[in-house]
Amino acid sequence: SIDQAARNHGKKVSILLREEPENPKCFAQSRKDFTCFWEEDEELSGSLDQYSFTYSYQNENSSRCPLKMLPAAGGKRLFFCHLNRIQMFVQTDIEVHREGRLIHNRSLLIELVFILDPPANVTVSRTAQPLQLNLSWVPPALKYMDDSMIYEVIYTTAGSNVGQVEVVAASSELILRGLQPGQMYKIRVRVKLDGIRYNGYWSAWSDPVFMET
Amino acid sequence: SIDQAARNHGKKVSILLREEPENPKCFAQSRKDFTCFWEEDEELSGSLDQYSFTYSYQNENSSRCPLKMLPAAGGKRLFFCHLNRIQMFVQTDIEVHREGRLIHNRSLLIELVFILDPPANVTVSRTAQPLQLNLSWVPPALKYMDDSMIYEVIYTTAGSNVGQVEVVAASSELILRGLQPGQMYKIRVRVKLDGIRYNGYWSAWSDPVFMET
Amino acid sequence: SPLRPICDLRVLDHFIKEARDAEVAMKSCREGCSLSESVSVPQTTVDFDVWEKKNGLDQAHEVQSGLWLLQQALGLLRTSVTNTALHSHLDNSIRNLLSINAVLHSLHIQEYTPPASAAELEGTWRVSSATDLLQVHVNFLRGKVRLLLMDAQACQQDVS
Repeated sequence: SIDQAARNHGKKVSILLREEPENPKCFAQSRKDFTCFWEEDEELSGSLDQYSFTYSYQNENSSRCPLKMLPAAGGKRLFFCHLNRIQMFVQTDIEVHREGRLIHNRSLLIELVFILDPPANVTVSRTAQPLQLNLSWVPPALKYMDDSMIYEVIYTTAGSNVGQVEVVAASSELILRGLQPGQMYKIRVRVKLDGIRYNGYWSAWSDPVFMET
Repeated sequence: SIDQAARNHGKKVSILLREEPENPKCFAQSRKDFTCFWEEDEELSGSLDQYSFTYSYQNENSSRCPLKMLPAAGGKRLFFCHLNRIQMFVQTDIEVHREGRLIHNRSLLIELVFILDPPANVTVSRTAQPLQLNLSWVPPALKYMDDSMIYEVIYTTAGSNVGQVEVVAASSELILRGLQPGQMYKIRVRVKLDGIRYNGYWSAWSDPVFMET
Repeated sequence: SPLRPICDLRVLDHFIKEARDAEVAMKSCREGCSLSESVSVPQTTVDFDVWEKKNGLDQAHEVQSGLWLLQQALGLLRTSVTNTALHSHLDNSIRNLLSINAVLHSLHIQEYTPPASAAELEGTWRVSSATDLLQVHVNFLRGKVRLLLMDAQACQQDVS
């Protein structure tokens, strides 16, 4: 749904604000969808028409990307550029100017800055063995990339703050073993590209699922 | 250590003498290290300069590999050729001549004739559960190939001749379950490439470790 | 014996990792690691819409000519570099390119006849630094080569 897409987009922006020191912060969501943004204090920022965002792929002329401005929490503003025509496996050079003065510049490879949607339909069920749970999920649908995804599963018991973590590669299921009896487990999954062809940031955590042992 | 390397090399030669009917017998130990050899009766064999070992990769001219001769048990001699420059996924054609007469010829793919060193640092420890043991080991150091290794674990009790065998893929640990109480177990591990990308022979068994249940 | 099709993409992933190791080694190399003259290299860039509209033969041809260019370029770099640590990376990279050709061959992708000179190839450009060359090498393997192998007909029925 559009709501879900907007919520996922918002989460990705938060992840980058937390994880990425460089500016502009950029992420790809799919093969056709690349977003860059940066944050400014409302009081120090200018009007939209003062800024220009240009990008160029190796051996190409530079193009301009139209900007949008959105208010953000804590007296901040976010400036966004969204590209539909994207080139991967080639260096992309980005420059942001304000009134002719270069304020940000960055070179990156788009296929290395993916943030995926979190895994969907996380499902937990009991197994024939008592202290085991069967976990499965649906990977984000991305052509050419499903064999490059790795997952992190975190599971915690109700009272505890510390979770146990398992990493899973190239599979979308896991058996959790050696659990404690009579406990309510809370389980969440996140996904990332594996770093060989594609790379990026860990997705947001999936909505949690619960199961008692 | 060099001693260890020489011992491992010797074991690989024994494995091939037992397992490989074709001649010359050949094995890769790493991506840069390929050895072929054959055995002759001391009495029937000639001097080193009578023999020539040539190899060629697809679409390349053939090259000569210098030979070494070593005495072996039972009145035998071993003739060795060692290559540092190897080419994988391409057919390698090998010919051995003695005084101009072809005595052996063989075509192979180098990536399919690996023999690895046995797993190292095999470690066994007790688990929280009574009749289980925790086993772990260090895979042979071959960069980017550890996800293609499979292991065989054999464990026997002191009095018994028959061992139980478990096969482990792409993991270097195993929990042995359903053991008998109050027994001394002897545990050994060996390794082989899984046959998907790379293949070969089972390694020698690791040195045994012992643990009482 | 009939050649077995090599469909496990981890073969290529392994070469990609080694290509990246070579790139890293080059970046930290201080002496005896420069390229003596500029060399032709393939375009690495992939626009998926454009790539998907090409037919399989054109895709294969683009990959094979790119691999050939990289072989020539890395061969030249090998002769102009004197740093021994880099020699071993470059030898390995060149061998891996030959192995990739062998993988393509195993997938029944038509044999490639190299042109008399790189100038005959379309869509090439030139790099003059060793670091740029090794970056192109990695990006080419990660991008076009991987996409071609992924779609190989010979591997489509392979549901084992």
